[in-house]
This record gives sequence, C-alpha cells and structure tokens, in this order.
Amino acid sequence: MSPTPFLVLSALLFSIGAIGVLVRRNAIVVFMCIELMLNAGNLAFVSFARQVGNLDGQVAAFFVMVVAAAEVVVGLAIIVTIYRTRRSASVDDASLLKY
Amino acid sequence: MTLLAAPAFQAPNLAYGRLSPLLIIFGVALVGVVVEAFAPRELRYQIQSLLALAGLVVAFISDVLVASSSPFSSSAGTGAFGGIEAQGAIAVDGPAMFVWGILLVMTLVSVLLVAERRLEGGLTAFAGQASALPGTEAEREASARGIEHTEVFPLVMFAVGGMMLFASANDFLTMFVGLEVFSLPLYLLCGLARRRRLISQEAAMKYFLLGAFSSAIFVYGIAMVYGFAGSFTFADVDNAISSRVGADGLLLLGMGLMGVGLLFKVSAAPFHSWTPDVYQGAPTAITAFMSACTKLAAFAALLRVFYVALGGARWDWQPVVWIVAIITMAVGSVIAITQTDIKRLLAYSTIAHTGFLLTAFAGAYQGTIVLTNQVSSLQAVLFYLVAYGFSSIGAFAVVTMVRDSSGEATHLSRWAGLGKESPVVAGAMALFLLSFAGIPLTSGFTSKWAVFTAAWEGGAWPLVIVAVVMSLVAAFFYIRIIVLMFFSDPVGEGPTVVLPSMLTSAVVTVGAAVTILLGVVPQPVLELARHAGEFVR
Amino acid sequence: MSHLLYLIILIPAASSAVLFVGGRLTDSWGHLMGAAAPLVSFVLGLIAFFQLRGGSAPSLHQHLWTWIGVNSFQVNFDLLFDPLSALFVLLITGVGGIIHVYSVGYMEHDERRRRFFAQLNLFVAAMLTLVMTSNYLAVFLGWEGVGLASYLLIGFWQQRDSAAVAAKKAFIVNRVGDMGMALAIMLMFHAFGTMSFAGVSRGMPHASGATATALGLLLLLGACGKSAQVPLQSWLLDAMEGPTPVSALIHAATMVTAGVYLVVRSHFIYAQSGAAQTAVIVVGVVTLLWGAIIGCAKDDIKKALAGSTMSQIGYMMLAAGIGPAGYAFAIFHLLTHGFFKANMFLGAGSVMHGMNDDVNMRRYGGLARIMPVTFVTFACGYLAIIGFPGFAGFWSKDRIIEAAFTSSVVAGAGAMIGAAITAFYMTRLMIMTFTSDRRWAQGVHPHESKPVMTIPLIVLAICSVFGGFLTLNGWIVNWLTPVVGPQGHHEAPLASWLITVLVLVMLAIGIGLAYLFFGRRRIPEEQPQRVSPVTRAARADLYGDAFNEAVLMRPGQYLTRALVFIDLRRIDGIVNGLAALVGGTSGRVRRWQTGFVRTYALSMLGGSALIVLALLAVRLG
Amino acid sequence: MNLYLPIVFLGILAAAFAVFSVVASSMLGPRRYNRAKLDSYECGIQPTPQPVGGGRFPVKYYITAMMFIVFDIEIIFLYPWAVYFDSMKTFGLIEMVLFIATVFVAYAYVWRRGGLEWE
Repeated sequence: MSPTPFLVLSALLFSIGAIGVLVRRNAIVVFMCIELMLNAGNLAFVSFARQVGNLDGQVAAFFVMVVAAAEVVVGLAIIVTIYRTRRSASVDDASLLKY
Repeated sequence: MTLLAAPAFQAPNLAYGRLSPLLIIFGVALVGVVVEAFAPRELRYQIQSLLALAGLVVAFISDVLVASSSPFSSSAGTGAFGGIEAQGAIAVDGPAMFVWGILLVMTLVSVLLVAERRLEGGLTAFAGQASALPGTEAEREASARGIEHTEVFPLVMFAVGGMMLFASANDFLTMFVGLEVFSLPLYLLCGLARRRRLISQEAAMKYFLLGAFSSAIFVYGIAMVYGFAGSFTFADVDNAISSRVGADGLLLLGMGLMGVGLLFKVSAAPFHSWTPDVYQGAPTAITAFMSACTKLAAFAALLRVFYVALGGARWDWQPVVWIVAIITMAVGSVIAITQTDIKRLLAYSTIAHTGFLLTAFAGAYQGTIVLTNQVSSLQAVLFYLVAYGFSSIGAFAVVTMVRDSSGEATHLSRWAGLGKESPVVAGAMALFLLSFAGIPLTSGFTSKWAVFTAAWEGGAWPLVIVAVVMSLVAAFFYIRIIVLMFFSDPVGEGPTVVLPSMLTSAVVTVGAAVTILLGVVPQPVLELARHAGEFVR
Repeated sequence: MSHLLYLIILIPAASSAVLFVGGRLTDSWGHLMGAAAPLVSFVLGLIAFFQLRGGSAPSLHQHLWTWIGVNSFQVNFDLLFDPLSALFVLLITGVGGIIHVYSVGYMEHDERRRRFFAQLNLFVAAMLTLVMTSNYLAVFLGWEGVGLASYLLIGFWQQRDSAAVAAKKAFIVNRVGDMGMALAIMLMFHAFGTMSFAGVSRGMPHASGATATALGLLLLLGACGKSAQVPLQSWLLDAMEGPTPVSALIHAATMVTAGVYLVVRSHFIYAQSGAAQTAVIVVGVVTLLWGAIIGCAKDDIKKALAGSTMSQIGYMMLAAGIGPAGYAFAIFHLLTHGFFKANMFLGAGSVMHGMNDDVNMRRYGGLARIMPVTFVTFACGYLAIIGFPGFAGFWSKDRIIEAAFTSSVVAGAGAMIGAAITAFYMTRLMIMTFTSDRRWAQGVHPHESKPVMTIPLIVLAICSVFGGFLTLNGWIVNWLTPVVGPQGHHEAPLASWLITVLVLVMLAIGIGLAYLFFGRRRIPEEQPQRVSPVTRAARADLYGDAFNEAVLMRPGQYLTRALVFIDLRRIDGIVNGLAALVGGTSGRVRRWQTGFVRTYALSMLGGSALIVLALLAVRLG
Repeated sequence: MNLYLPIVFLGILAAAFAVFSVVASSMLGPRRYNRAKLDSYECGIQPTPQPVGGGRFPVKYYITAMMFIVFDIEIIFLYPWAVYFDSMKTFGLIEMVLFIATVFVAYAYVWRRGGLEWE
C-alpha cells in the first residue's frame, strides 16, 4: 500500500505542532507541540522505511524517541525552575532579554 | 513483512583506535557523573576540574596520534585523507581531526574560565543550587555552605563530545544524535548563572524551546531526505542526487528544513534571534564556550552536509545561501551599532561573523577547482573559526573581570574610562575588538582575508563586496568601544577590574597571544588547515 | 644597513607602545622619548639614504617574515627602501621629528601630553610602514594604522563635541577610501595571484584594460580618501579640530601625502589605463581650484591653511596623473610643500599661542612687530607657497604647471589660475595677520613663543627657502628615474620661459588684488555680510556639505525619520547622515528582537518557509 | 512544474488544516473556564500550594515522571537486541552490557542525589 496517506498525516501533525508553538503561551504546551513535531518526523520515518524497504527509518524512529525523552527531562527541569522563580509558566512573561 | 526482513547479522568492526578521542571524552564525562554520585562534596571541585582538564589533554594527544597515523584514503578526491569509520557513521578525515583538535583546545581554555573561583570570592560563577529560589534563605544558605554545581564539568564534557560527534558525523542520524548530545547540556549550562538568575533561566528556556523547535524541523528535513534517497549515509544521498533517482521535491523540502536546523546552530539570520538573548543571559564562561566551540562544530557539520551529501545539488542551494549570508551580515553589523550591553553587542558581532563565514560557504570554492596556491572554502572557514574562537573566548574572559557590586558590569556605560582603571585589561580587550574589526596584524584580518578570497575565487565576488562594506560598518562600533574605554571619563565611581586567579589571566593571555600570532604569522595554522585537506566522501 | 631597516619603523612604534602601556610612570620623561624617537629614525633614514646613494643597488630590501604563505602563494612582509621610499622616510621622520619637538612646547600645559606623544609616534610608525613595505597588503596595514591614529589625534580634545564629530567624520570618510583600497587589493590578487609591487607590475602588461581601469579607479578612490581630494575632501577642514601640531603633521608630513604616494607607487597600473590617468588629472585640477577658492574666504587661519593644503595636494595629484612626465615633480612638490606647510602651520600655532588660541584672523593684525621670529619664518613659508622666484615652491609648482601644459591646455590653465588664487588668499592671510592694524580682542597680550617652538620654525623656514635646490640639474628627476621610469621629452605648446613669465604675472595679479582688497582698506572685525555670491559660497566650503546634505543626507534623513522617530536636527553632512541612517535603521530593527520566544519561533518558521520556497523558485526559475 | 505541485499542495493543505483546526476550536469550542483550567499546569491537577517565601517546592511528580521516561525509553533498545540476540553472539552481549552500564551511571547519580526518595 502507498505511504502517501501516512505522509500527509505526518505533514498535518507537523504543521499543527508548528502552529501550536506559535500560538500557545504555556511553556509546557509549547514543548508538547514540539514533541508533536518530532513524532510527525517519526511517522514520516517509518512510512518512508516502508516505502524504500529498509530498516533504517524504523531505527531512526527509535533514536528520535530516545532523544525526545532526554529532551523532555531537560526541558521539564528548566521549565519547572523558571516556573518556581516567576510563579508562571507563560513564555510571554519571560521577556527581560530583548532589543 | 518479508519486505523488511533484515539481512543476516555480521558484527561490525569498530576501529576503536581511530575513534579514541571521542570515546575518551565521553568516558571522562561518564566518570564525572560517577564522581558526582560518590565523591564527597568538598573534593568534587578539585576532582572534576582536574578530571576534565586531564581528559581533554589526553583526548587531544590521541587525536594528534590518530591524525599523524592516518593514511591517505584512496577513495577520496583532492588531498583528502583519513577514512569512514564505525560502519559509515563517522568520518575520521582531515577536517574532522582538525576540528576535533581545535575543539579540544578551545574547550580546555573555556574550562579554565569555568573553573575560575576568585572572581566570585571563592566560588564558581555557577549557581550553588539551581533548585533553590533566587534571593531566598535556601540560596543564601547554599552559597554560605559553599555548595557548587560541579556537574558543570561533566556537562561541558558531554557538550564537547557531542560537538565532536556532530562535526564528524557521516550520516544524518548520527548527526542528529550529536546535535542533541551537545545541545541538551548547553541548555542546562545556560541556566546555571550564580548572579542574575532570572535572565539566566530565561535564556535557558528560550534557548531550549527554540533549540528543540529547530531540531524538530531538522528531524523532519532528515525524514524528507531519507524518503528521497532511501538512506542516511551522505555518500548514498550524493549518489541518489547525481543519479537523479527519487522524488526531487522531497530533496528540496528536506534540504531546506535541514538547512534551517544547521543555520540555527550557526546563528544565521533569520534564525539568529536566540543568539543575543542567550549570550547575554548565560554565564559568561559558557557564552565564551558557545561562541567558540558551537560555531566551529556547527560550521564543520554545515559544510560537510552541503558539500559532501548535497554537493550535487549545489545549484539549488547556493543562491539561497547567498541571500542568507547577506541578511546575516546586515542584521549583525547594523543592529550591533545601537547595543548598550557588551555581551549582547558581542552576540551581534558573532552573527555578523557568521555572515562573513557564509560568504566563503556560498562561494563553495572546493574540490578540484582549487588552485594549488590557494585555500579552499573549507580551509578558509576552518582557519577563520580558529582565529575567531580564541579572540572571542579572550573577549568574554575580559568581560568576566570587569565587575561592580552586582557582579559583572556588562552595560557599556560602565566600561567608560576602563583604560585609566586598568590599561592592560583594556588593552587586551582593544586587541580583541580590533581583531573582530579585521584591522591588519591581527588574526581577524588574515582570517577575513582568507575567507573573502575563497569566496571571490568561488565566484561570489558580489558577496565579497557586500561583506567589505559591512565590515566597515562593523569596524565603526568596535572602534567606538575602544574610544569609550580609553578616551572618555568614567561615570560615577567607574568600573573596577577584579584581579582574577591564574586561570582567567591565562585565558586572556592565550587569547591575546593567538590573536597576534595568527595576525603576524598565520602561516603554520593555514598550512595545517590546508593539510587537513577536504572531506572524505 | 639593509638589515637594520626595520628599526626605522620599530623605534617610533616601540616608543608609542611604551607610552601607552607605561601610563603615568612615563609622564615625567615620556614626551622627551616621544620627541626623540622620530629623530633617531631620521638619522637611520639618512644612513640608509646615503648607502642607497653610494651603493650601486637600485634599492635596499629586508625580508622580515612571511606574513601569509601557502605553497607558492606568498605575502612577504618585506621592507623596501628605494629612492621613492627614501624621500618619504626622510620627509616623515625629519619634518615629523621637528613637529614633535615643537609639540613639547605646544602641549606643555595639557595634562594628557604623554598620550598625545604616544599617538603621534603611532601615527609616524604607521606612515613609515605605509611607505616602506613592498606589497599592497602591507601598505594597507599602514593605511589602516594611519586612519586609526588620525582618528585618535583629531578627536584628541574629545571633551569638545565638535572634535568628536570631526574625528568620526574623518574616520568614516577614510573608511570609504579604504573600501576602494581593499577591493583593489582583492582584484589584484584575483588577477595576478600576488600583491607585491614587483609581481603586479610584472603582471600588469598582460592584464585586460578593464582590470587596469578598475584597479586605477579603486586606488584613486583610496587616494582621494586619504589625501582629501574631491569628492572625499569634506573631512579635512573639520580635522582642524585637532591640536595644531596634529594639523601640521597630517597636512605636511604624513596622512594627506599617502594618496600621492599610492598613485606614484602604482605608476605601472596607471600606465596601462588612460582613463584612470585622466580621472586622476580631473580630480587634481578640480581639487586644486576647489581648495584655493575655499581658502580665500576663511577667516579661521587654520581653515585657510587647510584649504591651501587641499589645493596643493591637488597640484601633486595633477602632476601624478600626467604620468612619467609628472611623477618626479609630484614628489618634488610634495617635499617642498611638506617644508613650507609645516612651517606655516606651526607658525599659525605660535600665533594662536600668543592670541589665547583665538583662530579668527579678523581679530589679529599687526603681529609682525610683536612676533618677529614667527613673522619672518611665516613669510618664508608664504613666499614659498605662492611660488616667489627662488623659493622652494617656485621651482616645484612651476615644473608642475609646465608639465600640465604638455598633457592638456585646460589642466595647465587651471593650474595657472590656481597659482593666482593661491597668491591672493595667502597674501590676504599675511595682511590680516601680520601687517594690518591691530584688532585684538580685550585682554589679549600677544607675545613671541618660547625657543622650543621658534627654533623648529627657523629650521623649517630655511628648508622652505632652499628646498627648491633639490631640483638643481634635475637631481630629483634622475634620483627617481629607477622607480618611475625615464621622464621622456614632451613638447609643451608654449615655451617654458613663457610659462614661467605667465605664472609670475598671475602671481603679481593675485598679490595685487589682495593688496587692493585688504591692504588698503580697514579690515572689519565682523564678517561683512553683503558679499558676492562667490565669497558666500566659498565661506560655506563651496556648499560641499550643503551638497552632501541635499543629495545624500536629506534622503537618508527622510528614510531614517520614516524608520525612527528621533530628532535629526543635529545631523549635518553626509557622514552623520549615513551614520544616522544606519543608526536609525539599527534602532528600528533591534525592536524586532521583542524578547518573546514565540516571535522568534515565528521568524524561524517564516524563514524556513521562505528558504524552501526559494529552493523551489531556484529550481523552477 | 507539475512535478512540484504535490509539495506545494501538501504544504498548503497542511497549513490550512492546522490554522483551520486552531481557529475552529477557538470558535466552536465552549468556554467554560474554571480555576483548574486557568491554572498554569494544564494537566488538571491542582498545583501543590507554594510555601510563602518560596522554600523547597515539591517537584516529586515531575522528577518521577522524568525518571520513568528515561529508564522506560532505554528499554526500546532491548527489543531489537533481544530479537537478534542469538545471531549477535558475544558482540551483542558486550555492547548491551556497555549500554546498560552507561544507563546505570545515570541511575547511580539519581539514586545518590536522592532522586528516588519520595519524602
């Protein structure tokens, strides 16, 4: 079967994630949107693996997942810290650095 | 599922010797984590710093050994030597080993900055306890008990390891892993400043969110290219392009998105916006480390991807890179003029330098067309990054020494009359600024010269003209700071230059020495860069 | 000696470094060392000079080190001491040294005198590098150094706002010139793969005409910047904000002569491109008239002299543009000009010293009796510059005018008229300052300056009297032949004696008119307002800045105003116009850095979309 | 040109859908705000009350979550390894031991630093 539908889906997921990054204020949610984009990548990987017929794509999906997990850890740590100092996880509140 | 039935397994043969520099660094980093876990608190600082320095030195030695023992590979084209290791995952070739060596040295220098303790009165410049809230009892207690985050050292080691992997990766997957391995520690390090916790944490968050965003885009680009070529290895992608198989659209899409991921790391406009904020917010030692090492690693990777894997599609990406280069130079040089914070100003200057480097990259003067008596784009870029890296580390080292009651005095107005306060420090800073401005007899001039000639020979002479104009604009604000330091009277009680320990002094000395040496006798390093040759395909 | 050439540069450089780093420690003796350094270099220069004269070798070389060297491509940092360099070295160190000595007295009461000397030494060192190296890249090094040092020196009294502005103006205008220079070097490397004088001159004959013209024009642009030639002349008058010794140094010995040096040094390039040569001649003629006219209307003694410098350099450029027939005379006039201009600037400084630093000539008058030494020496300079028979200027300027006629009658006529105007405004200056009745402000008690200042004046005066003898039986021409090639014989449309007579007539006319206007009547203390349009134009620097304003700054201003809502009334002239344009743009653009992560993300996403689309466009287009 | 139409079309489609979904949800979706929703962490639970003057902040949940993710993800690599174990012989064993050891280093750090204590 053709991978095209999966690719379309992954493109949709990617765009939703990207738009989400732009429109959401809560750091956690922004971060979730980024994870969504990564998973869109994963979907593309596996569907292409299916298409070209080798395992590389699936392995790549594994790696991306692991990296995403590591990113979650670091990200949560940073966001929690900044939440505790500022009492807010809104990315718009953190704008001391500008111009 | 027969389609996906994998071939029979044969154990890969890993040339551990060739990969030793990488393995040593990662090993040391892991040991550092173990030390954190088991060593008593009061010993950690000494153990960690010595461990890190020792690891870097050993890794550097092994890198030199590997380089000196590498045969010229038959497969490669012009003067390339070394080979592909680890089942085609890592290219241990001339440029890679050159970048490794430079990365290790520059990290060594940065680690000296990180380990500086006298400026903060016996403690490092990093938060005693990142989890304690700023200005609370917990924090005061932490700093009173002399608690320090010695995790900083393992984090730096992981970062440099990731950079080495990133710069030598020979397939996209390895490259992505390397990217993350050096990014994640940096995100954390940015948030660990002891003073000005709020902006430090803000910088960490911005860097993290934007970095993650860019790497997501990067991953999607990889997926597209994989869909186009059916493989992650650069060589295969190159073949796919030259043999014109596969859907071209996927290639263009992937090329674009991957380019974004890489251009973000080298902070090229319009993907530069994180740079000023992060450079200003991060602990200055880390800023120095990033400005020198991240740039080097990222540029090495950028050139490798676009010259080796996507070289066949050069006619597609070259014009785009031209545009990006022009925008980057303009943004960096112009915005820097109205900056009032020294760290921020240096951040914009680093953006401008990225633009100058991109001119050589866009020239793509490489391979067989290089005349025997000239440097190729790759070699010019490497040389430039060596020169820039040391000047930049030195400049930030000076920034750590100019302080007032609230820590580093980074506002430019506090720098007025620094020349009277301490001629030597101000003189060193002036030297670095002149080098950034590309005044002759400093490394900045020779490196700019190398880059511009490479670009010109590559046919990008309009870019060179723009670059020359832009460097005039840039020169103006560098000179402005020099005048500010030497020829205007201090406001208020004026800045104070805190006497640092041996470590920071050593860093400034090294920076100044390299800046002058590469300006006066650049030949040895140029020769080294030339000897590094081209990428192995 | 040839292995000691580097000392000539090293000594001033080292002294400057010591003074900069040494700080207050050197306050007590710093100025003495600073003044001694160029004199030592001068002695060394003399030794080298006589060795060059005695020896059979056409030039002395010293290979210091290989600056940039990859395989066969080399940029050596070599010193070259050939007849041309020799003359410059002697001029720079000699006149420069005298100016240093003079400064010891002039800057006596300035608490930052040590730093002043550090910068003077740096200036001299940079200029020496410029004239003593053997390839363009190294020349560029000195070029930049001179620009930097002049920037620091002009802005030396930075507490004055005007000084800071003037320094900025000088710096930026010079950077425009430097850009031309830098591009020329790039082009050279691209065309010949080398940047040494020898290599380029070898390659030149095979280069295409376009390349030659481009090189010539780019170098001319650089020369215009440093030598304050039209259209890059605007910084010179403002540069008077610096201390008077600096003006003397810039105008007589160093900075402005660099452009002429560059053109003469690059004779092999101009030999290949008639267009470039013509451009040089045009620039020269325009500038020599331009500067002379400005000089007529200035009441500020220094500005009047500045105008004269501009016009004298114009003469040199003209001569250099003529080609082999003129090179020697260009250098010859450069030398004599170095003498008498330094002489007059230092004289002006001495006058200002006596008049409480008042520069307005309308409040001078009758100083001849009070300052005899200054007056006599200044008079020598005056006679020299107007080209009074027997004095230095007479020989050099006369030759140039003669040569100009051989190339084109227009150029010759222009040069001749310039001579008349020169005579006019210099006479005016003399009358207003020394002879006419006293118009001093209250509480001003003029007095002769101290020996440390008058002795340099005397020395320079002697030079400006006898400097002309360099040309006896064509010594200077023969001396320079190995560098710029034989002069060849050119038939002038007029007999040379006739030209000389004509020049003298012009001279008489100029002096006579000046006497009529200023010698006979009483000179008003205030600038008369009901004056001819010409005068008014000249007072406004021939609307040079106004022109810049109309053509370059106004649009810049509007653009800026469109970009930033800041008040731009302070802005005057192209430089600040452009600066404000850039600054304004910057001030506007930096607002894009809003500090909001989501904005950054948006720019990234937009950027990536654009990149992908651009890739598609490239592929399709 | 038509070769690239799909790409362009795909991009347009994706973007359109994303914008549409966001807009639609904002327009159609009912707005019933309650404290929990407006509160910072949008995961439903009440944030743990802050001690005044900001002392220690119980981040237990998040720490535990992080631990879980990390160690859970490592398992991913055990699956393909297990499938192939027979054919990989000792090489596979060594590699996996190295891998586990590396993970264990992190584990040791967490453990020593008290990441595993609930109170």
